[in-house]
Amino acid sequence: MHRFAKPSVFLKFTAPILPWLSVLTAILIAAGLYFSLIGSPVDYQQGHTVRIMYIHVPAAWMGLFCYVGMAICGAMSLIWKHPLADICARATAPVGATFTALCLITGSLWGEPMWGTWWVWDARLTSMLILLFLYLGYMALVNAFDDPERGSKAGSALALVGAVNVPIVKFSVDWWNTLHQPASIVRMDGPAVDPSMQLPLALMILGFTCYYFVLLILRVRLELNERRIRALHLSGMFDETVTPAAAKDKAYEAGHNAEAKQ
Amino acid sequence: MSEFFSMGGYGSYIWASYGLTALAMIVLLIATLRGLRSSRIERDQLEAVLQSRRPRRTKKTQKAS
Amino acid sequence: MADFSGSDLTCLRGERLVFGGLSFSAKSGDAVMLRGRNGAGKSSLLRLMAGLLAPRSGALCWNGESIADDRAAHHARTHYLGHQDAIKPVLTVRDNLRLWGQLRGVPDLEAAIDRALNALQIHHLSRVTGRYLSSGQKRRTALARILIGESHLWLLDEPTVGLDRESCAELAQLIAEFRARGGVVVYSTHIDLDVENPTILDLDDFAIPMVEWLAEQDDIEDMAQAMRAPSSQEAAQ
Amino acid sequence: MNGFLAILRRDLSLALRQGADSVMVVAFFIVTTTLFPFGVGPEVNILARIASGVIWVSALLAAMLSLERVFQADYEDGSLELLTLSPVSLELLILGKVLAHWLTTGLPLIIAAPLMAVMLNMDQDGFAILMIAMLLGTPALSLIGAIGAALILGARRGGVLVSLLVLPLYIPVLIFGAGAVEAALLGISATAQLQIMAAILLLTLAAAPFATAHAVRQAME
Repeated sequence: MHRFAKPSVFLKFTAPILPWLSVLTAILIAAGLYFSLIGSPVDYQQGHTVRIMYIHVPAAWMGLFCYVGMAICGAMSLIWKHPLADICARATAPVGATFTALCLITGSLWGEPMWGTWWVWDARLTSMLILLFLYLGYMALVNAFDDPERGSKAGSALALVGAVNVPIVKFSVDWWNTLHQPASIVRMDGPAVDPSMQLPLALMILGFTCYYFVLLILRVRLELNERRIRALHLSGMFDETVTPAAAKDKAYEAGHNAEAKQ
Repeated sequence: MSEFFSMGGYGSYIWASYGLTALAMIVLLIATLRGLRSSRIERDQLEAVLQSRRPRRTKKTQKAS
Repeated sequence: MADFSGSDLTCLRGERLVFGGLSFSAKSGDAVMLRGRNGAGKSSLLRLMAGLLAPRSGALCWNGESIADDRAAHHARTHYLGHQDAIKPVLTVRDNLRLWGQLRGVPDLEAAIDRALNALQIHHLSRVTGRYLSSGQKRRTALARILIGESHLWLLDEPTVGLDRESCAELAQLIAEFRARGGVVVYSTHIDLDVENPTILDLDDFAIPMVEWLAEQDDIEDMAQAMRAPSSQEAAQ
Repeated sequence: MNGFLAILRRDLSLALRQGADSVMVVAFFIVTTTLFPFGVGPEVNILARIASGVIWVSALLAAMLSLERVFQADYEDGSLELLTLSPVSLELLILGKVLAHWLTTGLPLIIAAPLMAVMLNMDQDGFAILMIAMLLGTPALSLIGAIGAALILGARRGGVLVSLLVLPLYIPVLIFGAGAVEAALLGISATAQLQIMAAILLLTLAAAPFATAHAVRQAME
């Protein structure tokens, strides 16, 4: 019956968490911003541009984290066939895609002043680009069906297949990159992480993760609402011509009591 | 202060990174919240109709248990 | 003596409730005729019975064993005829039928195909490719498929579509023979197919208005919450 | 096993009767490859340098182009329903269908590849490895592609969608396939790349039929 479970069950579990989580997100990101923009030292090699790292690395983390989350949802949907798993995967994809895109953009913005090029076919950036393609494929698939539920299920299967592939893709891209690495371009390893950088980095990663959970709760609620709306529309209760209550009662009784008529 | 914004000459890159990230995160949040609000309004209307149409029979709840 | 039964079946397609609380039972030699308006779930029920769909709740059993437990066995004893004829335009009638026979591992397949073609009086078409068949001939070819290989259950979704009156009589005859051999037939049809003494299953009887269904779900949930709340209080005390 | 052979034979005879499909895939492959000299100029050195990559990318696109066909026709005429309902396990039938797909698209590509390699002035040393790599790579492409082809059953704009789903998953095959040829051209042993390709093939062989069968069953609901 869970398919028709009113959003109130999910609401009941998440409602007490949500405000705390929102506040926590705000605090973490605010503190992260302070330390990353003001409270952290300038890197002796990269100067101020190192500050981009405090966005770039957490965004990369979120891109991967969301994909793993989607894959776990896909597995749960496969094993327990619980629609909430499909909904979670569906709600995660846009967030993950956004962060992956942000990772790529900030990577470019970091690369240009440092190495004089907007894009390097660096193993990490290339992997992230492929991850973005995977996200786009997932979102295109999920929205390509007339029946949203069918889309969600297909998407969960794809997320799982993609997750099996991600390590292989990562491995192959690393291999490809070491083979083709042009010597002139500095690898995008970033500076060795100094302890003074760890704090803002950790704060931002935690902040982004909390932000994701806030958004996940909201988006799942949205999705549940929309399902409920579809179900209510399908219920035919706006059809004025078939309202006689007696007829409905009769059909209902028959449905519950009658065995196959002989 | 202007030194803070110029970030040693790299201000445009740094502020673009932070700005874009902030923009994307806020847009995502607002889009979700707006969708949530409009869907909630629509759902509440529909639920109200459902409640009004709901047959008043105690027998049904017994059966449901 | 085979026994095919379903109990308390509920079918959902997407968010739509098709039918609920449906039970039926059929024994060897029985025919069940599905009736109901469009969208009442005749096709859905047949697909449930075939195992293409899973019921939201309830169980389908063959001789008391759930069909979900041993799908291969259920598929082996079932012939399903859907809306589509599954006929490849570039293959001959015989080649089209051969695949389905081979998948069932039918012994002496060519003779079995000959028998099936003769039974439907399309033996003269056996070398004709699918693209030259009329829709009625295609339907007959599809019907020939269900005669190939041993089976105990026929699930026929609108088998008469595209058939003329004589063919319908032949189909009725085939169904009668199959029942005489101890088979179970479940079929849906819009026209009167001359089947002797079928059990009629009117799906309109099992259509729960969704308004009620949704309200009932709320009740179940409210009650579950009401039951949960005091018990947790007791636990706290 | 009988079921596997039956579906293989049926799909092959369908492909033979419809004929044009295999020819089309090879023609697409040749035309795409021919476009590259127009794009980068006819200079022999440059063409020889990019030949392995060009051949692999074109083969990838050609293989992908025919993917939609694997299940679409059977889905539309109801055959897929009956395959799902047959007593033979669906995974085995899918393997048969994929093998048929590979025999009608992958194999012709492998035969056409040396021809294009000659036209792009690729060094003779790479030919054998190119064909071995394609022999290992193209079945993996068909297997992975089948998952995509099954997922999009019933979707709008299925053809474009399948490319978007499948291409990112093709990247490892592309990297190691082209890498193997490049190694051979440099006179280095390509064993490592070929071994990895064999591993990828085995992995997809083990996993893809199950994923595809799952997707097909979903599409039947």
